Amino acid sequence: MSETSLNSKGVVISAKPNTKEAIIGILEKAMDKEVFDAVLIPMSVPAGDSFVYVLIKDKSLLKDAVPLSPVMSVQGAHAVSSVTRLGSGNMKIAAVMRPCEIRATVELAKLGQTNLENITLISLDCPGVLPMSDFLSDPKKSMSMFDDAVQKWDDKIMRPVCQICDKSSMVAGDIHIGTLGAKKDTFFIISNSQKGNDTLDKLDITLKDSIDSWQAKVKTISEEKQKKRKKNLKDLKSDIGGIDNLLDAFSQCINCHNCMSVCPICFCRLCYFDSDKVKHSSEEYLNRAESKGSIRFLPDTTLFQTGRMLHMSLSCVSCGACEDACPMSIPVAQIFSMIADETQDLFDYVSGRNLEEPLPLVTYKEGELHEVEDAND
Amino acid sequence: MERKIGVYVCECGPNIAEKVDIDKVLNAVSSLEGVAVAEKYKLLCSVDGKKFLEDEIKKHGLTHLVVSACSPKQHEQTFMEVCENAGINPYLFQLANIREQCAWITEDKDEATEKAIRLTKAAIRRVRYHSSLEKKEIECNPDVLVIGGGVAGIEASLQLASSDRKIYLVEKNSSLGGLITNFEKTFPNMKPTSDIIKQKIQDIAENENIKVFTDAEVEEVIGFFGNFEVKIKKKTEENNVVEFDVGAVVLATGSASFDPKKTPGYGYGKFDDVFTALEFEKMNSSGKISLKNGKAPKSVAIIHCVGREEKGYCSEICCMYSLKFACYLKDKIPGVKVSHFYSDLCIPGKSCQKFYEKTTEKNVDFIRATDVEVIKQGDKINIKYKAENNSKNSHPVDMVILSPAIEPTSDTSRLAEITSISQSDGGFFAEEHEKLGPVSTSTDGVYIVGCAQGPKNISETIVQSEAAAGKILSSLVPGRKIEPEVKTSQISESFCIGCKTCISVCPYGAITFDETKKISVVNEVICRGCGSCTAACPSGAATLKHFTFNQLYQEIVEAVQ
Amino acid sequence: MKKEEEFMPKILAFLCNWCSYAGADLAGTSRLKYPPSILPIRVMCSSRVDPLFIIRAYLGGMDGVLIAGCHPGDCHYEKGNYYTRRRFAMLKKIFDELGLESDRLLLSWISASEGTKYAKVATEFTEKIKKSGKSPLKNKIFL
Amino acid sequence: MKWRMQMTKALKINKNVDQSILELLKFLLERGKVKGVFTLKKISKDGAVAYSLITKSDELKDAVPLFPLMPVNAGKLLSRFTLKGESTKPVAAVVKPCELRAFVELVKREQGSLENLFIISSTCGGVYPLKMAVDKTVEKNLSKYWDAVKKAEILDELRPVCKGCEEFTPYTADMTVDLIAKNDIDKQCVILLNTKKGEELVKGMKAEFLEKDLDNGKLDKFQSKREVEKKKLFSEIETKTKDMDGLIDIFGRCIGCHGCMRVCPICYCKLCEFESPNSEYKPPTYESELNKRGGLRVPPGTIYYQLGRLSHISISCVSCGLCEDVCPVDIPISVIFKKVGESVQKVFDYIPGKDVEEEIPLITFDKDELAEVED
Repeated sequence: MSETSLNSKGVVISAKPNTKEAIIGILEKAMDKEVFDAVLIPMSVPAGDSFVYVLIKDKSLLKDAVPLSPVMSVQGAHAVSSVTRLGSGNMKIAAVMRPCEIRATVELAKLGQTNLENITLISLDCPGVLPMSDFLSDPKKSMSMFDDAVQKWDDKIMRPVCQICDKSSMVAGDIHIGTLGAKKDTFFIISNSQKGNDTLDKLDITLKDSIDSWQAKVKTISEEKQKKRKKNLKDLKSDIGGIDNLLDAFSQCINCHNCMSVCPICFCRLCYFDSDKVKHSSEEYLNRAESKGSIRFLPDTTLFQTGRMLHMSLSCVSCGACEDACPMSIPVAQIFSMIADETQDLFDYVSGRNLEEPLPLVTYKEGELHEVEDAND
Repeated sequence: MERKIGVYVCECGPNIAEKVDIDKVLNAVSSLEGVAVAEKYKLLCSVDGKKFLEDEIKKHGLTHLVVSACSPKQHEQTFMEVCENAGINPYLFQLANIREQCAWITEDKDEATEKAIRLTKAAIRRVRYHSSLEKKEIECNPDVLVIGGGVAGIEASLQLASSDRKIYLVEKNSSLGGLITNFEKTFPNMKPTSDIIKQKIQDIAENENIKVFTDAEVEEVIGFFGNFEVKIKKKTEENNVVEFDVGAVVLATGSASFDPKKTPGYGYGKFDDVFTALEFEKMNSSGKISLKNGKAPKSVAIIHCVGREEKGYCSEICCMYSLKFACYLKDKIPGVKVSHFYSDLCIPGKSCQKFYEKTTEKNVDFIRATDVEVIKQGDKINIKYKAENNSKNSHPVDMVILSPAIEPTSDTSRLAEITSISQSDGGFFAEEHEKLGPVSTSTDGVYIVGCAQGPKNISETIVQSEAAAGKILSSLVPGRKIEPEVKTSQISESFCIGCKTCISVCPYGAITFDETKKISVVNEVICRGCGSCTAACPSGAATLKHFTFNQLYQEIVEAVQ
Repeated sequence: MKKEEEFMPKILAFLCNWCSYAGADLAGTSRLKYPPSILPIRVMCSSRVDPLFIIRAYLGGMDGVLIAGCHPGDCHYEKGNYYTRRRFAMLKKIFDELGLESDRLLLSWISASEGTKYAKVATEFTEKIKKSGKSPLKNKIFL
Repeated sequence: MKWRMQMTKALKINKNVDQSILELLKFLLERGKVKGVFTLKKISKDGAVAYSLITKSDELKDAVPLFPLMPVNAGKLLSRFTLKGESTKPVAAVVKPCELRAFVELVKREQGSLENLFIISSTCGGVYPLKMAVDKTVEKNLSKYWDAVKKAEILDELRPVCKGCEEFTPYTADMTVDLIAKNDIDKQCVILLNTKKGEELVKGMKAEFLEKDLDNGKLDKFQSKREVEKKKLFSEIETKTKDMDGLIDIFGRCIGCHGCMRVCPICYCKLCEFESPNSEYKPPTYESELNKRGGLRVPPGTIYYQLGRLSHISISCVSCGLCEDVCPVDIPISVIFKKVGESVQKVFDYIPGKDVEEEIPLITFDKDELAEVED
C-alpha cells in the first residue's frame, strides 16, 4: 500500500563499506556541496545508553550519527518542530527520520507546527524500534540484537505497535532510502518530490534505476503486517471493548500525561486536560462521589484518554512514543492505533501521507457520511 | 510591520573616537537583520546632534533607534526626547554604553572596539523586542493624612486644611488633645493649658475640611508622594475599615513615658504615694493633691531623670515640668516642703532660666544626688542618696513624684513599617537629616512632627507642625501632575496560578489578590518597576515592562555569542 | 597579534541601575582601567535577575556571571537585594551539589560611589576566571 | 529528635492495622463525622490501586489505606480537591508523611486548604516502586513489607528515595498510626491523636483510649539505618554529580517528556516555564548555538530544564520519589533532587511541610544572613 507518488524511479547505491556509512558519506558530500547547512539525525548520547536527535553543522560530527537508531527517544517530528516552528530560518536542513516520524512531521506542517520550507525529509525503511525499557535494561546487548534483527528484517523483538506497522516503508518525505529488496551491499535512493529530485541533482545522483524489487518487497511486507494488524487490533478491541473493559484497561493510569507530552501530534502549549477546565470545586467532587458511593481521584481518566483520541486520532501515526513513555505500561499506542485506523478510514485519510491532503475536519464533501445520519432525513 | 532600525555611534568628541574604531563598529552592525542605517556623528547630545538624529529618523522612516554613546544615566532621557520629537515611541530606543563602561576603562583600542561591537550588537538585538509604552499622568492628591490628634497633629491639620485640601485626622484615643489635656498649666509661663488646646480642638470640629476619626488606627499606607492609598480601622464600629487616598502623610503620634517599674529602686508600684509625673498631673488637674490617706503631703520629693540611663538620652523637658510641679505644690499646699533630686538640670532656651529662678525663690530645695533609692520606713518614705560630697544621706518625705524619660509610643515601629520609614536609636521616627531635614523622612511625602520624632516641648512641637505644613503646601499643590512609573510589572491573567509569591516579595504592596479570579493583580500606579516579582514568579506570569524576559534574554544571547 | 593567544574571559555582569551601574559609570569617569571582559546588562534592581538567566548564561558558555547590586539596606527598592541574596545562595548551593563551577558566579554589592570597588571586582573576578580557564560548556552538544 | 512527640492521647484497636484503620474510617463515615474518606482503594478486578474519594461506608471494603504504593502524590490530589476553595464538607484523608508535607507546601502557596480536612498519617515504611504495580508483584510482597516494618528494616525493593528517607514521621497529621518497629501490628493498632481535632473526631468510638508516645529509641535506630541507606544512594550518583559531563551522562537520555514535572507535587504552575515560549529557541538562536558548538541536541534544553526545575522546587522538594518512578528512561532524578534539595533546604534551615505557618525561604529574608555568599 506504500505509494511512491512522484516517480517510480530510483537509483541503486553501493553500500560500501556498509549501508550506514554509505548514507553518512552521501550526507557529508551534501554538506561539502552546501546542499545542506545542517543535518538532523539521531546520535548516541555520551553515556551510550540512548540515541537523541542532533542538529549537526560541523560535518565531522556526522561520523557518530546513527540513521537507524534502535530506540525512539524523541519522536523526530518533535525535533523538526523545535527547529522550525518559529520560522524556517536560513539553514538548509536534511532531516533523516523514520517514516512514522516524517508522517507526523507532515501532519504538524498542516497544523502550522513545522515549517518545511528549508527542510528536506529523508526516510528509511524501518524495521521498528525496541521498547525503551528493554533497550535500557542492557543497551550494549540490545544494540547488537537490533543489528541482527535489521539484517534478518525480523520484528519479534520490536515494540508491539511496530510489529503491526504496515507503513514502515511509506514514503511521505522528499527522499527515501530503501534497503528492502536491494541486492547485496546496495540500497535504493528514491525521490518522492521535486525538492527530492533537485537535491539529488545537486549531488549528481541520477534516478536511472528501476525500484520494482523494492516496491515488490515492501508490498509483501506491508500486506503481511496489515493482516497481523487487523487481527491484533481486533483481539485488542474485544479485550478492551465495552466501558468496563475500557476502565480496566486504563485503571493503572496515574494521570502523568506522559503519553500526551511525547505524542508528536499533541502540540498544544497547554493541554485541555491540564487546564482549568478540568479543575473543579470540592463540592462538585463530593457530589460526584456521593452519586456513586466512591470515585477514583483524580476522576476523568477515561475522559482524558477518549478526549485525546478525539483530538489527535485522525493524525495519529502509530509511532508508539506514548506506549514507550507510559510508566504503567498501558498499551496506549495499540489502543490509539486501533482507534486511528477506524477514524482515518472514515474519511479515507492516511495521516502524513501527503502534505496536500487537508485534515479531515477542516474540509467536507457534499454527499458523504449519510450512514451516520438518521435514515428518515 | 517591518522593522527599520537606525544605529548611530557617537564619537563624543575624542572621548570615544580615540579609543574605539568606530568605522569597524559600523561595519560590524550595518548588515544585521533590520538595520536600515548605521552612521557616526561627532557629538549626538549636542543641539546639532539631536537635530541630526531627528532628521535621520524622519528621512529613513526609522521604527527603532539604537545609539552607541555614553551611559544611559547621562543621556537616555535626551535621546528618548529626540525619539518623541521625531514621532517614534521613546521606548523603541536603546542606548549602548560604549563610553563609561568601554572606551574609558579599556587600555587597548582593539579590545575596546571589540567590546563596543558586542554592546552595540546586544543593543540592536534587544531593541528588536522593545514595544511602545505610553506615559501615564495622574493629578497629585492634595489631601493629607495626619496620624495623631495631639497638639502636633491638631496644629498640622489646622495649618493644612483648606477648601481644596481635605485633611484626615486619625486619633487612636476616643478624643482629641493628647497628653496635654491632662495638664492644668504649661511651663514656663504657667498659663492654663486650656488657653492653648481648647480653642484649637474647637477649630478642628468646626472646620469642614478636616475629617476626624477617633478610636481609629491606620492599617495600611501604600503608594508614593502625591498618591498614597490609606486604609484605617475604627476600633468601635462594625464594618470598620475606611479607605481613602491622600498625597502626603504627617506622623504626629506623640510620645509615651518610661515605666518606672523597670527601675525598682524608686519604689514605684511597691509603695503608696510614689507617683509618676502623669499621675501627678492628673491628680493636680482633679483639684486635690493628697496622699493615700487623704491628707495633703507635708513634704514632697521630685526625682528627675528616671530611666535616663536606661534610655541613654536626656528627655529635655522633664526638668522643666518638674519645676512646674513644684509651683503647683507651693501654690496649693501652704508650707509644703519640695525637694528636687537631680543629677543634671536641663534648663534650655531664653525663658526657662527665669522660670527656674522664680521657682527657687519659692524656697524649693535642689539636691544634686546620685544612687537615689526610695525605701519605706514606718509610715514615711525615705529617700536614700549620695550627695555631691559623696556622703550617704537620707531624706524622709510623704510623697514622691518620679519624672520618667520620654519614649516612643508603642505603635511607633508598626507605623514606621507601614509608612516604610526608619527609626532612630531611641526608637523614635528617624528624620531625613538631623539638621537639614528635621521633619521629612526617608519616604518622600511622609513627615514627622512633635514628640514622635523625639522629646520636645509644646512650642518646639508647634514649630515642627508648621514646618511640615509649609513643606506640604509648597510641594503638594492642587492640580500638580505626577508621572507614575511607566516600566511597571504586569501579571498575565491566564498564566497566574495565584500562589501570591509576587505579593510577598513586592516592597510596595503594589500587588493585590483578586479573590474571585484567584490571581494577582498589579496596581500600576503604585508599582515602581523593580522586577522582583518577575524574577520570583515561577510560572512566568509576571513580566516587567521594558525589562521583559525576551528583551533581557536577547541582550544576553548576543553577549554570550 | 599577541592578544589572540591570551584568554580573555567573557563575563556577564547584571548591574542594578541605581548603585552598581552608577558605580561602573564612576569607574569610567574616573578613567580607572579594568579588563574588557565585563559585559554589562543593566537591570533596575538586582532582584530582577531571575536565577534562570544565570543558568542560561552559564550553559550558554559564559566564562563568568557577576550579579551586582546596592549594599544590603541601601536598595533603591528597599529590600530587593535581600531576595537576590537568597536566590543566589540557593543557586550556588545547587551548583555545588552538582559539581558545577559555582566559582564562576559572583554576587557583589557595589554602591554608586564605589567606582574603585567596581574596577577592583571586575579585575579580580576576571583574573580568577582566567585561572579557572575557558568555560567547558562552549562546545557541549548534549545540553 | 525531630519526631519526638510528648505523651499524647491515643487510641488502641485490638485488630490488625488494616482492619483497625478501616474500622476507624467506617466509624467516621457512619457517624457522619466526615462526609468523605480519601484513601487508596482497589479499583479494578486485576487489583489496580488508586486514590479514591469514598462517601459510602460499604465502599470501604476495597479500601487499602496503608497499601505500600504511591500511584500519585496525594498532596497534589488534596490540592486539586481544595484548589477552588476549602472542602465544603469534612473529609478524612489517609496519606503518607511526604504526601502531607507536599500538601502543606502547596497550602503555603495558596494551592489548597487544610480546612475541613482530617489528616490521618503514619510512621512510614516507604512504598514499592510503580514498576511493581505494573508487574503486579506488590500483593505478593505485602507480607514481606509488613515484616520489614515490624522489624524496622529497609527492604531493597523499596522506591530508592524511600530507602534513604529520614522524614518517615508526619509533622502535622491529626492522627498518626504507629507502625515502624511495632511487632504487634497484626493484633493491635495504636493511633496517636496529635490534635484536638483528632481527639474530637474519634470521640464515641468503641476502643481503648490511653496516653501514648512513639518509641523514640527505636525510631532513632531506624533513622540511622535510613541515613546509611541515604549515604549509599548519594554515593551511587557521586561520580555523576562532580561536573557537567557527569550531568550530561545522567540526563543525556532524558526524552523531555517532563513527566517528572507533571507528577511533582510541588510543580503547580498552570504552564511550566520550560514549556512556555521563553524556553523555545528561535531560528537565530539555533544558528548562533550551532556556530558555537558545531551541533546541538534537539529539542535542546535538557540540562537547562533540570537545573531550572531545581531552582524552582528544590527548596520545597519532599523527596516523594514519584518523578523517578514515572521517568520512562529510568533517570535517578529523585535521588539527585533529594541530594540538592536537602542541602538547599539546609542553607535556610528549612524542612518543607513541617509547619504551615513557616514562610517559604525565598519570599522572606533576614537582614543579616548569608554573608558567606557575598563577594
